[in-house]
Amino acid sequence: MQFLQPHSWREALEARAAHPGARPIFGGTDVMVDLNFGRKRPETVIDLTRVPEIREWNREDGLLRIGAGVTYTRAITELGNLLPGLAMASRTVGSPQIRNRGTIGGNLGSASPAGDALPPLYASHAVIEVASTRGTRRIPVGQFIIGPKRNVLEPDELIIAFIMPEAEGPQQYAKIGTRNAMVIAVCSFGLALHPESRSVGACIGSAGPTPIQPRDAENFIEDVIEEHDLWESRAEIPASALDRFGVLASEAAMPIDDVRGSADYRRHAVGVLARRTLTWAWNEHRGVAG
Amino acid sequence: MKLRLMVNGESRETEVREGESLLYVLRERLGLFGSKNACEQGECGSCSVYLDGELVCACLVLAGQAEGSEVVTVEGLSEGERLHPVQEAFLEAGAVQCGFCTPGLIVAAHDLLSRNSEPTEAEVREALAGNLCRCTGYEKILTAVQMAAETTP
Amino acid sequence: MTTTPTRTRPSASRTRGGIGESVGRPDGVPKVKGEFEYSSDLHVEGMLWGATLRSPHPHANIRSIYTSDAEAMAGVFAVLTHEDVPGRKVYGMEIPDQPVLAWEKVRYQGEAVALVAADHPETARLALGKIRVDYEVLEPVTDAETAMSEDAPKLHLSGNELRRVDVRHGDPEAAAEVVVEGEYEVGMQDQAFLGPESGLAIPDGEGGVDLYISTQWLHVDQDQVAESLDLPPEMVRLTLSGVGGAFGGREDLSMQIHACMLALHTSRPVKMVYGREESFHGHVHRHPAKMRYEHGATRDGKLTYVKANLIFDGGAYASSSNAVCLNAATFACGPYDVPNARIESHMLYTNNPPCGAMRGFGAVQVCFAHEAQMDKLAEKLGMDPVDLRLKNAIEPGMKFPFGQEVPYPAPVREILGRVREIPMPDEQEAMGRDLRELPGGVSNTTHGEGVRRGVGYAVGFKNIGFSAGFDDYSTARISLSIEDGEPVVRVYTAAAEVGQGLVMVQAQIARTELGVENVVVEAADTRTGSAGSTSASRQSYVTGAAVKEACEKVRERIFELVRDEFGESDELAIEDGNIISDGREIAPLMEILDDGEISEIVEFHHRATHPLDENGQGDAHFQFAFAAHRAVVEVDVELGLVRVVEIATTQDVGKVINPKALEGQIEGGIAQGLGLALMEEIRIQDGEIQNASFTDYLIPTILDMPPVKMEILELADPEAPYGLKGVGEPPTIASTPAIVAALRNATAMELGRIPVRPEHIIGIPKKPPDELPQPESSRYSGIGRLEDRRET
Amino acid sequence: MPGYDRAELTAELKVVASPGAERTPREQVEAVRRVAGDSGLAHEAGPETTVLAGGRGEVLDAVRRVVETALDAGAHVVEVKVEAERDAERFGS
Repeated sequence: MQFLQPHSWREALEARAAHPGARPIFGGTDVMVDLNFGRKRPETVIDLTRVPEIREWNREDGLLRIGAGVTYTRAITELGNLLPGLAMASRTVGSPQIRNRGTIGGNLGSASPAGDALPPLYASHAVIEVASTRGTRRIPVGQFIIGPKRNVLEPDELIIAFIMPEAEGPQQYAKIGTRNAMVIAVCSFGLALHPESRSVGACIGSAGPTPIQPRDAENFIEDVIEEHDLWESRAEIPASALDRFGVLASEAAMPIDDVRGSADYRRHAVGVLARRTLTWAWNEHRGVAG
Repeated sequence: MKLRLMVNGESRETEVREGESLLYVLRERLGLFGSKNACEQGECGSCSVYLDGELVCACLVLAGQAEGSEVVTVEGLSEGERLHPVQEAFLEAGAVQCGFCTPGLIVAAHDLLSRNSEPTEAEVREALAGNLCRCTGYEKILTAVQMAAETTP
Repeated sequence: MTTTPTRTRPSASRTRGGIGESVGRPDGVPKVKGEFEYSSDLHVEGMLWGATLRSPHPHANIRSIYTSDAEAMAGVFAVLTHEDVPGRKVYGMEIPDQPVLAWEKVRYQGEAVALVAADHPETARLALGKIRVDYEVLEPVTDAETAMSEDAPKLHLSGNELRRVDVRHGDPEAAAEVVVEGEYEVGMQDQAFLGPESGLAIPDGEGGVDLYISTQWLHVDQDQVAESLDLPPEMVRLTLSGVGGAFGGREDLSMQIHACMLALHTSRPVKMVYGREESFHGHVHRHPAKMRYEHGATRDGKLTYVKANLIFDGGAYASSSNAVCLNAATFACGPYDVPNARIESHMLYTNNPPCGAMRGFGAVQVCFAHEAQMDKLAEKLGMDPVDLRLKNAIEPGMKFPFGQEVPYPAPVREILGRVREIPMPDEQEAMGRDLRELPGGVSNTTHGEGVRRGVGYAVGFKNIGFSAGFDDYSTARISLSIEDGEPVVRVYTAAAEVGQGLVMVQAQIARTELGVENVVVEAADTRTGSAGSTSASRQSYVTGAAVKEACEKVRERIFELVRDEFGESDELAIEDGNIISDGREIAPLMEILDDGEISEIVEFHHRATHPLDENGQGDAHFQFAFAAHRAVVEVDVELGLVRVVEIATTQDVGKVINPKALEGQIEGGIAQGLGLALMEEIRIQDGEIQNASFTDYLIPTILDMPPVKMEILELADPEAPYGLKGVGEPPTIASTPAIVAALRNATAMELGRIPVRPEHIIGIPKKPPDELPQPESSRYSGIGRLEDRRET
Repeated sequence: MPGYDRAELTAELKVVASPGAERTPREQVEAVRRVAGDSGLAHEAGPETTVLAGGRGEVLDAVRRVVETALDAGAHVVEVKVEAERDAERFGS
């Protein structure tokens, strides 16, 4: 196995071009598990921890551009106010040790449907910027991940950053685990209110081959809010609408039975999480506790 | 490949295979057996060390990634016979039984107290949630961390 | 403010560090400094690394094994199969039925087929991939009921029923006014000790071998290893290396014979260390159980009869299944006065992973069932569940259903009454709490919605030590000598310290008996006689008694010397290294001993126990320990997520030897009971383990474990040293049913299976998966699958 | 072979199948295995070896039946090793 350690983004792209399919590694929280267990032993590994560019994040024409090398811990400590949904999701990842090393770029690279950082990116319509020696391109997150552990990255491309709007309204993330810490999501739900664009972003995690945006549920609740002019009045969303939102969300899920949970349970839980996260986010929008 | 790094204040150099983890290097090449190999998956925390000041699982760090880095393991927290207050407290509180989780827990508790000198019980629990223990049921570990918080200046 | 060890009770002698004090661990400093050497840390120049090739199939015939490619690999020093087993090709705790290396047939996924020794673990792993085994895959027998049927394939020559124990007592057809029935199921729990199976075998150059190993019983290992190496026991010397927890999972052999075979074959030291995935395949687990119960009682709540049919899945090999089968039968009714009983306990062979000893040993499974039945009966009678238990609590002088008279002390009534008196945790408003104090924790699944509180009780008991005629004696050698002017006591036993604190107890007993503070507990090895197994909560009792008696013998010899020299006649004692006669110091030990050494060996045998007859009657056990628990839980009834708020417990320990160590045993045992109640299960499909990793085999974290309130009773057992009782297992027995009872109280759901999963709490029916997920397309949890290993 | 409920007597029988007999070596071993299995005490202990574990009387009876079967099946040699458990006499017999 060959180990490459580029010290700049340019060097990294050249390494990736020279060794198509070489496996990038930053936090190692996925790559190393395969290595230690003797499974996928890649020919070449490109260590990105010495590449400064992907560790930064900044504002770029009104949006946040966050390097693929930003760890979960930094997402909590540095982006807590700007991206509350992503910070909540990051807090549910593994343990302090994992969060200090694991990155959101790594989550995108592994493209696991159970990736905790993914639903908040979907709920805020994040765009993934990938680069190669041939150039860079941007792909909406919904089109970036195409199957369990599969994304559209070309063999010579690397993920450099993801771009998403700063939170303009309340955001939530909730995740089911059969233990109160260090669990892989049985299913999860990310939600973001976008009052300025008068839209609601939502995403189901770990209940389908990829994270799933429940379009019908989003559209339904956006219509309800519009009809009752609730963005301005900030009045309560009727309980029946909240329930309906939950039902539509669970209908959008495509769960399987596996060792972590049954399909029926995942469908049921997605509905409950959808209803509750919407309730909490809307209460926050209304300035009401709880 | 050659690996050069600082471990517990000493600069070390050793030959490693590319596929080895930092944990393997510490244990089998540098003779520092304090960090443990209970799961080699980042799920148990028994291999917790400092890497450039950050608490990490050594089993999930590829050896090459530690090139030129500064590593502190549990063996680096005491000076000769003088134990660190966290180590003292673990003994005093009866927080050690088989002791296989102890090194990882001591490094994690050391990290917590360096960032938050008076943690609430809930904060201690969340900070140590990545360190599994199968013998103690954690009660004495919580007592030990509270005691260490009170004695650390 | 560091708390000094408070002396809870005036110790027998003024010597500090005796019985009753929270003495610290002698191995504590190296453990907190990370310098304590565990068996996975062993290292010696020129050692090779051993690795084991394991069968991916739960049931298959082996047509042939091709090792030439592996042997040809650079860095590989040996590739061994069954042909290389020098002596007996099978081993086992009770019955020699498990192949050292499979020859004709594999009976469980993970069974050892071949061994490799290489100069680097990576080389060894790659060499395993180069061994080709021609398997004829067979249909596995995947559960105990199937194994019982006539047409099931015979997994062993004498059939699939390994053992059946019946207990018939009184007239089980006696009529009852009120009857409750129930079906209960216990999933396969794992010991999940953190230290991986590991050890180092060093050939002595004369055909013998020294093995440094993590185990619970050096001598049972030595016997089986010597048998399979075809060597006399004296040429196979075992020394205990640092043990990273055990809980029953290290009583059977794992890599002992394998490492010695590789070492003798290569004439090089060989180290073997299992990874976590291999560990799940490499040791026995707790027996899964399916149980059908029927309780009959009078309208005012007096038990009339208990009928129980217990079916245990023993897995591919016997291990200690026979004893688990018997234990379950004797404890099936619980600590209650049951006038009539018919218990059937069946132990079956299947193609699932072998099961054997785990903390609680058969009592855990039946306690879950009988305590659930008592709650069901209480509900039907409209009685308070604790009152129903108090009304039927067994007492000294009564007879257990297996005919043995209940010895004093048996404080079932006291511990139940007292656990109810322990103050309840105050109720917290659910809404607006810190996430970490809600079900689901920081995963943010509820802000108080759906949260309901539940309270549940349970009481359990078990035997301490081995039973049914097996003489698990213990041997101790005590030597008192003067070393550079100081009296020093050295304690030699082969008893395995696995973290439970036996090294402290042995030192405390020696200080109390010999009045010398400087006590050294030497490393356990097979040069001293057997100390029996570190299991069944027995070591403080049996090895403790051996140490006590050996110290008493040494003391007597000192007093003889004193009488010869000083002619003292009245009562003598030793305190702080001085001979005392009713308060007057006569002489320091140094004078009496000058440079001599006094050494005594004692082999302590507890009271004899007897096998059960065909009606399951007999004095099978020599001590019983009891514990009661109360669990307070909060359940999010919409999502089925649980937070255990508090566990209160009362336990009879006979005599507290080391207060802090006792608390550690109780809190640690409760954590394992909580794990079995809420999250721990090895999930098996068609004989294959689906979750052989800590990613999907979940044990409680610090965020899952509640605060524990405990009240200790010290009713001395007249036959035991200092009146003490075993304490290790009782906390794991009734803590599980207490938690499930609290879940039922909060949700009114049946919950007849553990571990309870969120689906069960919210009532999603358990139905088989509609279609089996295909490996690549939609299976997301790739970790923990053996097949993946073969891709490389 | 110490353990929990240790068998009072363990007998290891190895059939040295003779090639010239009517029945093939395989059949000789199978015949022995079948009759050993019927005793309820048997486990395979090697390609040609069977172990019988249990009480003194029942094991010795089974050994006799197994040896007879082996000879009838054409084998000339059956290696038999009988081992009494060290503490057997303490078994309340």
